Formats: sequence, C-alpha cells, structure tokens
Amino acid sequence: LSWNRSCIFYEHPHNLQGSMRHRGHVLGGAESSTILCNSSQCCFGIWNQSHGRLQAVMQGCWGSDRDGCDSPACKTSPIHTMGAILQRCLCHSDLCNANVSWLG
Amino acid sequence: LSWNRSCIFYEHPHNLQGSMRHRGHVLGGAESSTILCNSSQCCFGIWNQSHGRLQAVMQGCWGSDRDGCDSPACKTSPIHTMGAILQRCLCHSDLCNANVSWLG
Amino acid sequence: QACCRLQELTVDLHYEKFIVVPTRYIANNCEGPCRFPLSTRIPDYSSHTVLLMGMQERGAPLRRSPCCVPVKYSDKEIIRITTEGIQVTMFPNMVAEECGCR
Amino acid sequence: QACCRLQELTVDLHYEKFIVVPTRYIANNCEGPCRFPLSTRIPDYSSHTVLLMGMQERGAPLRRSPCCVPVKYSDKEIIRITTEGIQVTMFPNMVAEECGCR
Repeated sequence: LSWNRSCIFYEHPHNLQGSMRHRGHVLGGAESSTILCNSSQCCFGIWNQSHGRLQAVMQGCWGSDRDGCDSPACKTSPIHTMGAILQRCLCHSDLCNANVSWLG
Repeated sequence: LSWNRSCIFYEHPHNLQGSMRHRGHVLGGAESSTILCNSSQCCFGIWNQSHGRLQAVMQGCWGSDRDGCDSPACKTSPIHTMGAILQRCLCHSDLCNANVSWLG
Repeated sequence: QACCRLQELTVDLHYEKFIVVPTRYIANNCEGPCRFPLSTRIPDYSSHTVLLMGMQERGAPLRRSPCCVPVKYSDKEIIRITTEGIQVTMFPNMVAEECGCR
Repeated sequence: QACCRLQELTVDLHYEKFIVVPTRYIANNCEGPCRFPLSTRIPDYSSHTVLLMGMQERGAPLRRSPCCVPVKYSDKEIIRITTEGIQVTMFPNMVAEECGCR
C-alpha cells in the first residue's frame, strides 16, 4: 500500500447522493479520514464558499489521472450554480486536497 | 386463405443452402407445388440459364412487397457470376413465377 | 431545414455480384443537420454528442462535427450465390431504422 | 489522409453548469474519411454503409454520405450538482471508444 496516493477523505452528511468511497481504502473512522487510492494518483476536493468561508463538501480519490490532475497543489476553480458557489480542485500529491492552496 | 397470393414453390435439391418455405404454406408434396404466401403478395423465381435453356433453381414467395415487385409478370434480369448465368424475377400475380414471361 | 431524420432511400442491387434476389430494396438513409436542442428534435443522442456540440457553439473547432447516422438497423433476407451454390440468408444491418446524432 | 479512426480530444467542462468534477476530460472523437476498402481499414461498418458507398462509387448522389462516428462509448463517473444537492453518478456515453463508418 505504500505506493498508493493518500488523499483526505470526507463526505458531508447532508445533501449528498452517492459516494466516492469505492475509489480507495479508507483508513480510520473519524469524520475526516485518509483514503488510499486504488486506481489513480489523483485527489479531489469540493468546498462550499459562503460569506468568505469554505466548508468542505467532498474530499477523496478521483478515479482518473487524465482529467486535468496536473497540479501537485489544490488550485480551485469556482462554479456558480443553483444559488451557491462551489470551489473544486484535482491535485496529485499526498493529502494535497486537505486545504485549498490557491482559490480560484 | 383465399386472399393469399399463390406462387409456384420449387427448390432444387442440390447446391441450395436454406429454404424459402417459411414464407408461406406449401400445398401438396410434389416436386413442384403451390405455396400460399403469408407475408406478402410477391412471388420470386430463379433460373439457371445454360445453352439457351432455363432450369428452375428456386421458386416461391418473396417476403416483402417493397423490393421491386412491380410487375404482374415475371420479367427477369440476368446475373453473371461464378461462371453461371442466373435469371431472376419478382412478380405479383398468382402463379406468375411459373415461367419466365420476358427474358432479360 | 429539418433536423436529422430517417428518409426513404432505395438501393439498386443489380451491381452487387453475389445478391441474386432482390435486385433492389428500401435501405433508407439518415439525413439532416445535428443542431441544438437535440432533446426536442432527435430521440437518440449521447452525452458525447451534446458535449461536442457545446464545444462547437462556443467556437471551439472540431475536426469532425456531429453527424446524422443510423443508430438502429434491421436485417434483410436475401438469396445470394456463394462458391457452395445458392444460399438463403439473413443479412445483418441492411436497413436503417432509426437515426441519431453521433 | 488516414481513414476513420479514434483521435484524442479533450473536452472543457468549465462551461457545463452542473458538472462539479472534473472540469475537463478526454472524450475523444472519430475523425477521417470513410473510403473503400472498409474491411481492411475500419473494423466496424455495416452492410448498409457498404451499399451506400457502392452507390457513391457508381456516381449515384447521396444526400448523406457515410460518416465516421463513435460506435462504442464508455461511461464516466462525474460529480454533479442537482436540485437535491451533490451527486456522484456514472454518466453514460461520455467517451468515444471505437469508431466506424455509418
């Protein structure tokens, strides 16, 4: 397992359908844990941006390395939709999806 | 059954794979019989042309009325292939495929 | 101009050296442009097609634009000549039955 | 020019208002001409296509020429936003995997 990418794993308990848990092996049972990716070297993160604060919505392993996972750091881009602003990133270093390193 | 098209039914015993028997109801058991078509109003015939003579290869019901079955009489067109000349027609009157009425 | 749809097309089989009967048949063809909104116009399209058309609408060049093609065919019974003799056979994918943008 | 074949194409999803992750992916596209002989060039073609191309070769005009299109797609997992919230879902027919002349 030492060669697997480690990502932060978190899934907000509300307003979430489905899970990205199947993309790796989740270590520990706390609310926010680590996941060892089973099919890629890519972490992702999604945050809700509101009143200048970011609240994590989902973090985990992304299933593909070919979807624009070019940066080692989590540089987000915003999506304005359904009356909310979401920030999302893909990144390819261990635990790079813990925090946003550059806000888009 | 009186509304069904009647065609001559014949299938040469040699060099023939498959059958058109499923396109109708064959009456009688002689070598050359009549068939009542179950899905069209169209008869077909195929003859082998050699030394000026025509020998029947297949006669029966054709499965569709939309494949150029325009003539009530059997007007053939030739196909030169595999070292043989075959004459074939489609026609749409009762027993119209008994004989070639116009050789192509 | 109307959108991508099935149109009747007769194919002449006199030129096909191994098909004895029939000598022509209705094969149909799919014709017409692929344009937004697909959903109200064409029953069969894919996410891939929708995304390609989105690129085009934004001015991104595509080397191959979405195209109106058969997405469902039916078979046809034919009598053909082979080296073994005369053969009755169902030929697959002979008639275009439904169209879509791909 | 080469024949109909799969080419890599990246689609930018920043413009798709309901797809949260990813923001781009490799969707591929089918590109290139459909020409005889299909059998040695393109693994996927239909009798219908062969007969249309035969018509063209004899000079019979077609209102829609055979076209190089995806004949097999794969799905892709995406995270999207719906009125119910965030949803992980497999989107069908997102990636062109095989091409054919149709």
